This record gives sequence, C-alpha cells and structure tokens, in this order.
Amino acid sequence: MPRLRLRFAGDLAIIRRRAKGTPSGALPGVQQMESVGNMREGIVLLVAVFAPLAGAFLLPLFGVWSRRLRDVSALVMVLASLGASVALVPGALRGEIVAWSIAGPLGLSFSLSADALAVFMAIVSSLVGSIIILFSFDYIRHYENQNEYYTMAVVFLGAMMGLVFSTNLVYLYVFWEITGIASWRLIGFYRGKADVLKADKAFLMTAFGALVMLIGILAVYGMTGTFDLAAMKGIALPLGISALLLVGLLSKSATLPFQTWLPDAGVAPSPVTALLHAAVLVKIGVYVFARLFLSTFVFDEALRTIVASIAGASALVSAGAALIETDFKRIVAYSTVSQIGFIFLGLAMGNALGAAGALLYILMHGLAKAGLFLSAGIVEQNAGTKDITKLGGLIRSMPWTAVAFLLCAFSVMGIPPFGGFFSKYMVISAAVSGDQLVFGAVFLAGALLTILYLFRLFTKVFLGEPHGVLAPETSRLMVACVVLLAALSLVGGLMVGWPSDLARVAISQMLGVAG
Amino acid sequence: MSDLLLLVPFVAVVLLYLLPKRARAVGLWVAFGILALEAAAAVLDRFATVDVGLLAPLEKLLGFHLATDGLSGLVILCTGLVGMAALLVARRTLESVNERFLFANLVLVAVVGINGMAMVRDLFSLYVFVEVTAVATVILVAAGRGDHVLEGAWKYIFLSVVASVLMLTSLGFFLLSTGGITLDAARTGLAANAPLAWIAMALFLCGLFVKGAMVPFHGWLADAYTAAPAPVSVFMAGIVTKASGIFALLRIAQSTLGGATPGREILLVVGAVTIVVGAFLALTQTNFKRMLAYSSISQMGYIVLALGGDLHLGILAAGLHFFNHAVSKSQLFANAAAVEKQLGTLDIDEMGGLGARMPVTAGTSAVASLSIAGLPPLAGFWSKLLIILALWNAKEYAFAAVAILASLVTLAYFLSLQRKVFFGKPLEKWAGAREASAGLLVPAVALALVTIALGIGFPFALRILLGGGA
Amino acid sequence: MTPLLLILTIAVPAAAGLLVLLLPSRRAPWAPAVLAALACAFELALAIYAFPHDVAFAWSWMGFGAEFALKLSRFSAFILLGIATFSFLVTAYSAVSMAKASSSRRFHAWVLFTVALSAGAVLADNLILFLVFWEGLLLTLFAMIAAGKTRPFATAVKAFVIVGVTDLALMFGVMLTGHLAGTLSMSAIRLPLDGLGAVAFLLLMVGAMGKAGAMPFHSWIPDAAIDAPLPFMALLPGSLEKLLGIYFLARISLDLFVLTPESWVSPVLMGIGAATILLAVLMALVQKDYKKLLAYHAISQVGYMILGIGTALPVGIVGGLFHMLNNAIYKSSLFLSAGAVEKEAGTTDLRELGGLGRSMPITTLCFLIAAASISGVPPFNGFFSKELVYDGALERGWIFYAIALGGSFFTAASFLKLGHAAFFGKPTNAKRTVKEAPWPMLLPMIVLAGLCIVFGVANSLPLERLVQPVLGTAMEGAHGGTFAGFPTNMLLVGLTAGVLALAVANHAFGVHRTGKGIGAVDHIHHAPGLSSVYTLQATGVLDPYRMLVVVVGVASKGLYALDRAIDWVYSGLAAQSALAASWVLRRAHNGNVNRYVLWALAGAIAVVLAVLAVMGGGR
Amino acid sequence: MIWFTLLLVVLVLAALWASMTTTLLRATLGLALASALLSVVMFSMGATLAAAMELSVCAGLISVVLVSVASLTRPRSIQEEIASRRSRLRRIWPLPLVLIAGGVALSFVHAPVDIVLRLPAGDGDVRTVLWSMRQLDLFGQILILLAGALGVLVLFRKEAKDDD
Repeated sequence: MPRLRLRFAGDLAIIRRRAKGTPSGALPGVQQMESVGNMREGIVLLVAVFAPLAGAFLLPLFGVWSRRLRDVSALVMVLASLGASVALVPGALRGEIVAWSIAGPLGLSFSLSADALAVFMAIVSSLVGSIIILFSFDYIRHYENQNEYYTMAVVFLGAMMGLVFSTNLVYLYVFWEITGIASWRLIGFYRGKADVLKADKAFLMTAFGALVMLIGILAVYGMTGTFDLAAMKGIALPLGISALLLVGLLSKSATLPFQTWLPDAGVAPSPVTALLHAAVLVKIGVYVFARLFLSTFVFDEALRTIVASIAGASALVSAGAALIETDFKRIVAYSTVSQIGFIFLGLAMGNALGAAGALLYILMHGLAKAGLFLSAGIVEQNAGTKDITKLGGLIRSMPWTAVAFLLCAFSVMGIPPFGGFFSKYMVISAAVSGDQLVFGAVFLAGALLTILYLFRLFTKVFLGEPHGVLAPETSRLMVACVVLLAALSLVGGLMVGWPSDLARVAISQMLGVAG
Repeated sequence: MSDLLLLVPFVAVVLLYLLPKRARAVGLWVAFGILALEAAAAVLDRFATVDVGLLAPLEKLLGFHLATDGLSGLVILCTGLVGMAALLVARRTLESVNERFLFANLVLVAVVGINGMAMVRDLFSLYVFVEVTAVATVILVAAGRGDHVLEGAWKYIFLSVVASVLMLTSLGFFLLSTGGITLDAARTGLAANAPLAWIAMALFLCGLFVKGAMVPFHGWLADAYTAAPAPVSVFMAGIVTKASGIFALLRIAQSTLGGATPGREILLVVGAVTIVVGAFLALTQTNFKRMLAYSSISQMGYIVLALGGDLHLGILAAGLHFFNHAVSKSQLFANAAAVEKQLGTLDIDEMGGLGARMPVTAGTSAVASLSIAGLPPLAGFWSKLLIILALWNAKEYAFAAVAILASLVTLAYFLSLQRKVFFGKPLEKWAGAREASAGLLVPAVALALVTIALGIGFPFALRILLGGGA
Repeated sequence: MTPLLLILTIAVPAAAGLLVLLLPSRRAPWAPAVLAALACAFELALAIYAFPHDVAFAWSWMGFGAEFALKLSRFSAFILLGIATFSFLVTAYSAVSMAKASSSRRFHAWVLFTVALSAGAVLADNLILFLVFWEGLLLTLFAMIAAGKTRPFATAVKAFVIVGVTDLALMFGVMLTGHLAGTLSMSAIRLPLDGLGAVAFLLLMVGAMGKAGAMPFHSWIPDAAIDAPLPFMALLPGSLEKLLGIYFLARISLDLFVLTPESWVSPVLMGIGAATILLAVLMALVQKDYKKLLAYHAISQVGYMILGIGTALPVGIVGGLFHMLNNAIYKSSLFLSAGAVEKEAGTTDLRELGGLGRSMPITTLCFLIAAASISGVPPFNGFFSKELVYDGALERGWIFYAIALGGSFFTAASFLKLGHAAFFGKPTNAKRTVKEAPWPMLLPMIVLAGLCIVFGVANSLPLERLVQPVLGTAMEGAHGGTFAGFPTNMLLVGLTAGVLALAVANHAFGVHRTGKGIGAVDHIHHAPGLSSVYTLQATGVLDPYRMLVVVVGVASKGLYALDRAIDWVYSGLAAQSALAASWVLRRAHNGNVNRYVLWALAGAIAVVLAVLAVMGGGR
Repeated sequence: MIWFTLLLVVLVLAALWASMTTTLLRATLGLALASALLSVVMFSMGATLAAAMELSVCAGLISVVLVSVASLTRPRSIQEEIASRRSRLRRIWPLPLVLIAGGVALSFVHAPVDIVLRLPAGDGDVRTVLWSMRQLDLFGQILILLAGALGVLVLFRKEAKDDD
C-alpha cells in the first residue's frame, strides 16, 4: 500500500566500473561508493550532462544582466560538455567504461555510462553544438526571444548529452523528449503562425514515434523486468517489439515514412536547423539504434532487410525531393533525410564495417551538414530570402561562404579527401560485404542524387546571374564558423584515423569483435 | 487530529460570520491559513499520531469513525495546495470584499466535505460528504456573474441529482444484499459474488462516474467549469471533481473492489473511453476554459484507467496522477484567469502571441501543459508511466497502448492551445496586455515549480512513497 | 630507395600546392608558376631516380583493411614517369600562358595537387587508398575547369557529375572486389572473371573509362575545351587522365582480374573501344574550333587503347599501352599548339584562323609532327602503336579492325582539315599581326614533337624499357619477346597507307568542292543521314549527361510526389480525421441537459447490464 | 401483492407525469400524488416513521410551497404552451424508455427474494440510530444546511445587487 511518508530509504551510490577491452557486461545495480578519488571520472560525466542541462536555466537571468555574458556562458556550458567528453577519450580508447549511477525503485535507476560509442557521439554533438552556438552570437542578435533561444539550445544539447550517456531506457526516453520540447520551442522561434504550426507538427510527429517507442520500452520491460540496458544485453528481441522501438527511432531521425517534419522544420533559424537537422537531433534515432540493436540486443537478421529497405527508400525519396524543392533549407533538410538513410544502412548491416562507417558518418555528416545549414543561414540573413529561384551569383559577394559551402557539400557527396568519403564508402561497402548488393546499388544511386542536388543548389544560389542586389557577408564570426566546419570536414578526412580509432573501440565493445 | 480537519474549517466558517463586517477581508487569509496548515499536516504525516492524548476527549465526544492513510494524505495535500491557489486567484479576480469573503467560506465548507471523503470508511458517509461538497460547489458556481452561470450550475445540480439517485439506490441495494454499508462490508458482499451487491456496486460507481465526469456521465462538467468564476474553476478543476468522483473511486477500488472482475473491467473501459473522447473533444474547443475542462475529463480517465491495472502499482499511479493533475490543471485554470483578466475574453481564436506580453504566464502554462501531456521530465510523465506500467503488469496491453497513444491527442490540443494563445506573433490588438499581477503569478509559478521539482526528483519521491509499503 | 622517397613523390607537389595557395601572390605574380615548375621538376627527378627500384610499404591507417600502402612496380614507375614529365612540361608552358590570368595562382595550386593525387593513385597498393587519390582528382578537375575565363562553372559541374558517376561505379567495384577477394591490397588480388567478379570488373572498368574519357563518359571534354584554361586540357584530358585511366584499366585487366580472350568481357571492352573511336572521331571531324576538335580526338584516341587492352592479347595490350604513351605525347603537344595559337591569334575558331604557318613556323612544325603522329603516319610514334592495336584487333575479329581503320581515316581527314584551315591558306583576320609564341611555350612543344619522332624511330626504347615490362611473363614466347621495330605484317601496313592516301584524296576533294581548307569535310558533314545525327548532337540531345539529367528529373518528380503523399498522410489525413472526430463529438455536446442526463442514465444501464452479463456468465 | 404492485405502477406514472408535464401546477400535483403514494407504500412496508415524514414534508409542506410559488407566476399563452409542449415531448420521450429499459434490466437480477433487513442494533429508535451510529452523517447534513444557507445568502445578495 502506498503511503505518503517521508523516509529516506535506499542509498545514493556513486559507482565506477572499469571493463578493460571487453564488451560491457552487466552493470551492477547499486554499489557502495568506492572512494572519493574514484569519483573524479563520474564527475566528468556529470559535468558533460548537467553543465548545459542545468546551466541553461541560468541563461535568462544572465540575459537580463548582460547579453554578452549570456552568450558567452552558453558557449562555455557547451564547451564544458565538449571538454568533459574529450577528457573521457583516453579512457575510452583503452576500452574503459566510466559509469555513474543512482539507484532508484522499480528499475528507475539513473545511470550514466560512458563507453566508446557514447563518448564518440558526445564529442560529435558537443563539438558541432559549440560551433553552432558560436555562430548564433551574430545570427540571433537580430531577433526577439534571445533568452529563450539560448536556454533551449543549451538545454537541447544538455539533453543530448544525457541521452548519449544514459543506460536506462526510461531516462533515455526522458532525455529524448526533452530534446523534443526544446526543438519545439526552437523551431517556432520566429513565432509566425506557419512557423509555430510546423513546430507543432515536428513535435507531434516525433512525439508519436516516441510514444510508440514507449510501448516498445514497456514491452522490453515486460520481457526482461528491467530498464537497464546493460542488464538486458544479449537478449533476442521479438520482431514486433523491435518494430515498436523502430517507429520511435525512425520518427526522430526523420526517416521514411516519418520524414516530412524535418523539411518543414526548416522555418527555424538556421543555427537551429543546423542543430536539429545536421548534428544532433536527427542523430538521436541512429544513435539509439546502435545502442539498442547493435550494442544491446542480439541482432536480428530480419531487421537488417527491413531497416535497410526503409533506409534505402528514405534515401532515394528525399534525394528526389531535394532535386525538386526550391527552398534552400528544405533542400538541405531533405538531404539530411537522405543521408540519415546511409547511416541506417551502415547500422542495419550489423557488421563491424557498417557500424564503424555509420559512426564516422554521424561525425562527418554532422560537421558538413551543419556547415551547409549555417551557410544557408548566412545567405538567408543577408539576402533576405531562401528561395533559390530568387538567388544567384552570390559567389561574387560571398566568396568565403560559397567556398565553405562547396567544401561541405563535397564532404556530404562523399568526395575524398573529405571525411564524408570514408563514411560513405564504409557503409556501402558494409552492404556489399554483407552480400546485400541490391542495397549497395540503391545507395549508390542515392549518392549520385546527392551529387546532383547539391550541385544544383550550389549552382542556383552561388552561380549564375544575380537577382537583385548582391548581399555581402556581414558577420566575420558567422563566416568563420562556416569555414571552420568546412575545414573540420577536410581534417576529418585527412586525419580519419583518429575518429576511426575511437569508432573501432566502440565497435569492439558493441559487437564484441575487433574492427 | 483527523477530526480537526473536519471541525476546524467548520468552526472557522461559523466564527467568520461572527466577525464585524469591516473585518471580513480577513476571511480569505483565515481560509488560506487553514489550507496551508492542512497541506503541511498532510506532508508532515502527523495527523494520525499526535493527538492521542490531547484530543481524545473530543474524539470520544464526536465519535466520528475516521481513518487516514496515504490516500487521505494525498487528497488532503492536494486540497491544501489547490485551495491556496484558488484563494490567491480569488484575491485578484473577485472584486468586492464580500464576494471574496463568501468565496472563502464556501471553500471552507467544501474543504470539510473533501476532508470528510478523504477519511470516511463508509459508503453512506462518503455519499453525504460528496453531497456536502457538491452543494457548496454549486453555490460557488452560481455565485458568478456571467450569463451562463446559472446554466452551468443548473447542469451541475441536475446531473448531481442523477448521481445522488444512483448512489442512494445503490446504498439501498447494499443494505439489502450485505446488510452493511461500510467499505469492508461491501467488500465482503462483492467477494461472495452476490449479484445484488455487484449491481449496487455498479450503481455506486455510476454515481461516482457522474461526479467524476467519466464519459458518458460527463455532460455537466464543461459547462460548469466554463461558467464558474475563475477562482471557482481553479478550485473545482483542481480538487472538487477529483475528490468527489475520482478519489471516491480510488478509495473504493482500493478498499472494496480489490481488482475483482467485473469492477476492474468497468473501470478500464470507462477510463479508456473517457480518455479518448475527452481528448478529442478538447481538440477543437475555442474557449480556453472549456478546452481545459475537456482535458480534465480526459485526464481523469487516466486515473480511473489506472485503477483497472495492477492493484498496488495502479493505485500508486492513480494517486500520483491525481496529485499531478490537481496541481497542473488548477495551475492552468489560474493561467486562464490571468489571461481572462488581461484580455477580457477566453476565446483562444482571438488571442495570439501572448508569450511576448505575459512571459511568466506563458512559461508556466507550457510547463503544466507538457506535464499533463505526459512529457518528461515533468511530473505528469512519471505518473503516466506508472499508470502504463500498472496496466502492463496486469497484461492489459491494449489499454496501455490506448493510454499511451491518447497522450498524442493530449499533446496535440495543448500545442494548439499554446500556439493560439501564447506561442505566436504578438497581435496588435493586445498591445495593452501586461503580465498578470504577482497575486496571480505566485500560484502559477509555485505550482509549476512543484511540477518541475517532482518531475526531476521523481525517482527519489517514488522511493519515499514506496518506502512504507510495496 | 626508401619509403620516404615514395612519400615525397606525393608530399612534395602537395606541399608546394599548399604553399602556392598561401603565398601572397600580389608581390610576385610569377611565383606560383615558378614554384609549380620547380616542384614538377623535382617530381620528374624523383620519378627518374625511382624508376629502376622496387619499393613497397604499408602503414596501418583506419582499419577494416584500409592501409596506407604504397608500391612502386614496373608499371607504376612507368606511369609515374609519364605523369612527372607531362606535368613538368605543362607547368613550364603555363608559366607563360597563364602568367597574366587572375586565376594563375589557383590554377597552379590545382595542378600541383593533381600531380600529387595522380602520383598517389599510381603508387597506391590499397584499393581504398587508391580510391581516395583517384576520387580526389575530381576536386582538382572541378577546380581547374572552374579557374577558366568564361562562365566555366556549368562545365565544371558537368565534368564533376560525369566523372563522379563513374567514380561511384568504381567505388562500388572496389567494394565488390574487396569483398570477393577478401583483401584490399591490390598486389594480393587476383580474381577470376566470372559471376560477380565480372560485375566487379565492369564497374572498375567504368571508373577507368570515365577517367580516360571514353564514351559515353566523354561529353564534358569538348565543353571543357572551350571553357577551361588550355594547359588544363593538355594536362588532364590530354595526358594525365589517359595515363591514369588506361593504367587502371590495364591493372585490372592484367593484375586484379584474369582477362582472357575467351571471357565475354573482352568483346565488351573491344566494342566500347571501337565505338568510342568511331563516334568521337566523327564528331571531331566536323568541329570548327581548334580546341574542340582536339577534345573529340582526345576521346577518340582512348578507343584505340581500350580496344588494344580489350583484345586480351599481348600484342593488343602492348599496343594499347604504347598508344597511351604516344597519345599523351602528341595530344599534349597538339593542345599546347592550340594554346600558342590562341595566345597569339586571339582565337581558336578555325573560321577566323588561317595562314599561321608563316608567322608561327615552329608551332606549325610541331603541330605537323604531332598531327602526323596521331594520324598514324610512319615513322612517327602513333603509327607503331596503332599497328600493334590493329594487329590485336584483327586477330579478334575483322569488324574491330575495320572500325579502327575507319577511325584512322577520319582522324587523318580531320587533321588535314585542321592543319589546312589554321596554318595554311590565307589569313582571314588580317588586322592582327601574329608572332611566334615565346620560347617557354615552344620548348615543351618541341620536346614533345621530338619525342614523337624518337618514340617512333627508336620504338624499342619505350617498348622494351617502359611498356613490355608491364606484361612481365606474358611477353615471353610471343613475337620473340618484343614488339619493337617495324611492323612485320605488311598487309596491315599497306592498308594503313591506303587509308592515309584515301584521306588525302578526300581532303583534296573537299577543298576542291568548297574552296577552303575548313570546308574539306563538309561533304561528309552534310551527307544524307549523317547530317541529321550531327544536328541532333549539336543540340545536345545525344549528350549522355543531358539524358541523365532528364531521367533523374523525371524520377525525382515522382519521388517528390511520393514524399508529398506521405506528408499528406500526416498534415492532411491524420490531422483532418482527428479534427473531424473532434467535430462530431462536439456536435453531440449541444448543451442540452436532458441529453446529458440521458447519456448518464444510458451509461448507468450499460454498466449494470455489463455487470449482469458478467455475473450471469459466471454462473 | 397485486395492490402493492398497482400502487408502485401508479407511483411511477405519477412521477413521470410530474416530470413530463409543462405546467408548474400539474407538476406539483403529480409530485404530491407520488409522494403520497410513496408514503402509503412505506406504511404498508412497516416504515411508519419514514412514511409519516414523507407524507408531512414532501406531500404536504413542499407541495404547499410549490403551489404558492406557482400561483405567483404568469401562465403561458396558448401558443407558447403548444410550442413548448411539442418541443418538450420531443426532448423528453426517452425518459419512459429509459425507465422501461431499467426495469427490464433489473428484472434480470436473480436476486434472492427473501430480503432480510439486517438493521443495526439499537432497534428502531431513530434518535439512537442517528446519534450513536451515524454522527458523521449528521455532521454532513448540518454542513449541507450550512452550505444551503450560504447559498441563499450569495444568490439573494446577487439578486439585490442586480436590482441596483
């Protein structure tokens, strides 16, 4: 019988666990605090999650005081996440898993755990997130509701961190939905009627998926009696439950047949679309897919065909749409949908090559696509339109933006030595080596379409005859951010060994095989 | 001390009337103080133990057969919180001292009724206290000023009478079949599978369904909520309907039904139907309060649905949802009051972009909306999760799925509300609108903070809740 | 010879390219060109030094079989030497021709990157590494065309897309090959040509042909001839791309797969080669622009190489590879002559040129040597390689030989027309006084023309030192171990001579008919049947790129409709039905209290009945 | 038994008439009749006290009050009468149906017919029952009266204010 009675039952335990080079085994439910010294890494983990998540709510207060202070502290919070994530890299490369947990009743233990996969994803999110926040300094300056913008953007990134490190399905869902709430506010940032409608649409579509996924989570709970991912490792999931979970993942990752909210969400300010479409939000689905279906459950062969088919259809349909659309950001958004298909392909193959390729894809696509969206932002803000039929010849007035755009586009197309090449190669190659030649061919067609629509976009916006006044680049900071992303895309390719090392550790932890 | 919960407000009402008319402004604060004490008592969990020596003579004299448990504490806590919020709203929205005084008095009367319901162990007493609350509430509704006030009150009375008839009939049947009308007696009768006892139970449940506005017994609710003055709707939506209908169901499910067939199935079906119909009804409403009203119906369906799940978890979940919804919905009605005070209208189609003018109201309403829609990390998510878990544990998968997917409709109408009222471009028409006064903001902010805090600290809270049992 | 030197062949040009990009060019506008030429000279020295060595090494890179593996073999040393030579000559040339262009700095940087990537592609011994270098050339290709003068971007995009498509095919082929072979190390792969292996081979072949510019992946080259800077044409479509494309084609035919005459892939290759020869040369024939005419020849000549390799006979392969080398020599020479003409006469439109022979004698001489060489006139180098290809082709089927021979006829005819129109006859544009080109431009031409003669007369030098070692043991026993010296099959030589004579006769006929050198082939141009094809081609309908764009356009419209349909399910169907449900329910709530009471009573009855039903059922 | 059944039927009919008629006076008469019949039933079942209360309060006192109130109202015109009757009939016809359905439903109950009332100890004396067993409910009744009083206060205040 439930009773309202104040009693501090149970214990708050901070645990830290090391598992050298082995796939993560069962995480002990509750352990006593080992020693203060060992808490250090746990604290790193907490900083990564809560510096932005909790700190965000200070931002409106800072904003009342000083705009500059608010902007800089937003950046600092995200950088703190990045720093904390990077600090976890050496351990992750050695195959160590840092974990931190508070035991809770009914399986609701709040557990964070940083394996290589999580660290990888955390770095991608916070790295791109930091650049986007930096970009926002000059971009958002011109609009109302700046406090809300920074709060929500930072909350979003914090929730992303939480999601990445969570090993409890319920908390994963919690962070998942926080990102949904934040993106709802962010998409409706301009407050126009259409904007808010699109924000609602995005929210509803992703929430629908999330709710279906919640049914799936409960089904898993019903099967295993736990929400703890580590405890359910190695379980074979019935296809029905997988399908329920998959609906959530697909909707969050804007994959067919839940893709249409993403282009619509292009009404948001460009840094937001960069954040949502490129780097972070849409990667949630693929990340959780990797976390659940590759890292935790026994990989189901039937799932391979299903997911790969969906991914293939998604890649082609949205690439086709990108060739027809005339709105700058919608095109890039469709491109995201298409590229997410590639990531799903890599994961769906269930082999080491595909999974590693998918991870690299997350990184490379995040960097490059963020660059594309931010370029779109520069163009939109300076030229006052994002209709590509009304743009043209901007390479003359915006040479840096144009070149950075092109470089990022090369990376998305998968042209070496840009990072996008390696990831694209690896995922398609995974299909081939998995004897799935048809999927390989489909995605090859997708890659071709990618080249076509990105060049179409580049040609229409930056080349050709100018329409009206050629708007110049007004903010050096914004241009610098875009150039930085382009440069990172290139460096990511030239130095592909670095992310690849981490990805390989992640794969070995996930699949239990050496990459 | 449980007797005090009945006596103190009652005595207070009587004493207030002895005050000189000049001093009537005090009435509101007296009521506020009593409610604050009530909430404190519920939280501190002292009312069952402290009074043994001190109040024994009084108890003996009165001879009330009261019993308290966690559920009583829960409803008393909610009453305290919601009542305080309603009183604060009343302070800013009711214009004359006299109106506020009367409001405070009637609230106190209703509170006695609710407290009584919280603690009785007897079906007839339950019925009596339900009626006490109903009468006080009807008068509260009728005391308003609008054109539709009487209509709302009238519908409330009318269906209340139906409920009374059903419940009285039921009591008669209980007397016939089991010879007793305590909860335990009824339980024995049901356990024996006596058909007449089950019919009696069904009728009593139907009476409570009317009170708790379960579909299809819900006709009165939207009109009454909409017609009622702002503080009254806060109070009604926050606690009255829930206590007199839903809490009573909770009590019966806990003490009498015990998860037996067919009571459980009735609760499941009625709950599910209510959730869905209420949610769809809310979707296209254009009156702020009416939308909230239908939302209330839908959410109360969740509580009833939970009662059909795994018994222990279900009651825990229902209780939590009860609390969360009481907090959030009264807060939303307080928000509605703030908006109405600024704009003079409740038609959401005429509103727009108020977020820019009333940021605190907008922010708190968003918190409450999302909490009710069951979005983490707010409190509403956890109670819904537990509800669904309870259903899942009872292998009621289809009902669990309905409960989950109906959340989407909930989210849809709340998003539509947010979009039309707060989250849009500021309209020229409302350039004069300002943030509501502190008096209206305090309850909204306080309740929103409760929602957030409970949401974030939920697992700890749950640990505490489970500490005693389960 | 250490691995370091191998790395240097890639790193030096790349570093130089980076340096060029970063240099402050305003102070020293000559610096990029000089730096580029120096770097290429260094590259050439390295290539010569490395030539006799065999080096291989591998560093671990990114896992999954991708190693940073380089290997210097006979073949790659040969190609590397070619790359270094041609890039050195072209940079020396462009130092002058591009000196005043605003894009000089960028252009030279791209040239250097191109050299670095080409060297990498040739040296790579790991398929992924190879792919990285190979596809990286796409970027420099794009950037170099984009550095052109007049609105070059459309052409750059076209080139990028076409080559990109073939590169994607190549990528797929690499994946398939790696999958079948179980390794990505090129020197360890040896697959039979059957089933999936054949598919893989064809995919790789598409990549190689795309790079080499064979049909149907050719259509950007004529466009680039107009839009891109001229040294680019000499460097990429003229020489480097042929070297790389044919290098890779030969690698897959000889090393990675076992191409035998019995395989069905062999006729496919030969067919593509033959088609390319004939169709491209027919297009070249009617061009009225110096550069464009050359561009079509650049395509047509690839056909001989593919045909040669496609025979799968040692004689054909040696002929194809030798032709690759020869073609690079005379084709870059021809392009450079076009550049000289363009620089001095201000145009490359044949209708405005004429009589340049007097004012530009050295250029004219170089042109004549190179033209004779491409037309297969003995004793220039082109003659010898073509004869070897003919020999192989005839052995595999007379039709291939016939087409190749026909190609020769049109080649000769078109160069007769070109030479006549540009260098002889009367100057049409008398206003401008034309001088001989400056020495830095002439020297590369002279060197290349000289090579045409040397490689013809002393053909044992290239054949025995460069080409034949590539085949290794396959050479033993055939033809006494060498194909050097004058062709032994006099019938073929005679037929060749006959065709050349026919071309001269045809030219005389045409000139007689129209009275001008440029009109020498008008009778073919306007021949019934052919003329309509030419018209279609002129409007671009036959351009495979255009077809691709149209097909993709239609497909994407369909896909977009599908996307909208899915969107409708949410924005339309789901939303509307929810609203409709809500509306119906709202309509039911009309505020009538009787109705509400009725509902409540009905509900109560239903509940009671339900209870009764359950209880009754329980009995 | 037949008489008893007949009484019940007439009672129901009277109640129905009271609720379905459109004039206040007839409704009042119907109510009074129903109450009177009810008290007869109660008498016949031995609940003398309840019967007396029912007869005096419901059939007597309330009827008087209602009749006097009705006399203060203006009778409707014939047109109004006809119009309202039609609409009223249209709206109220389900009531008998509901009753019939309810009756049918109840007839399915296979309840034991030999109902034995197990009244609480303290045999019969109303005062004892009320005070020793059901203090709480009495307290509730007091509260209802209090609330009613407050209601009168509120609503009449309001009337007065509206008159101003």
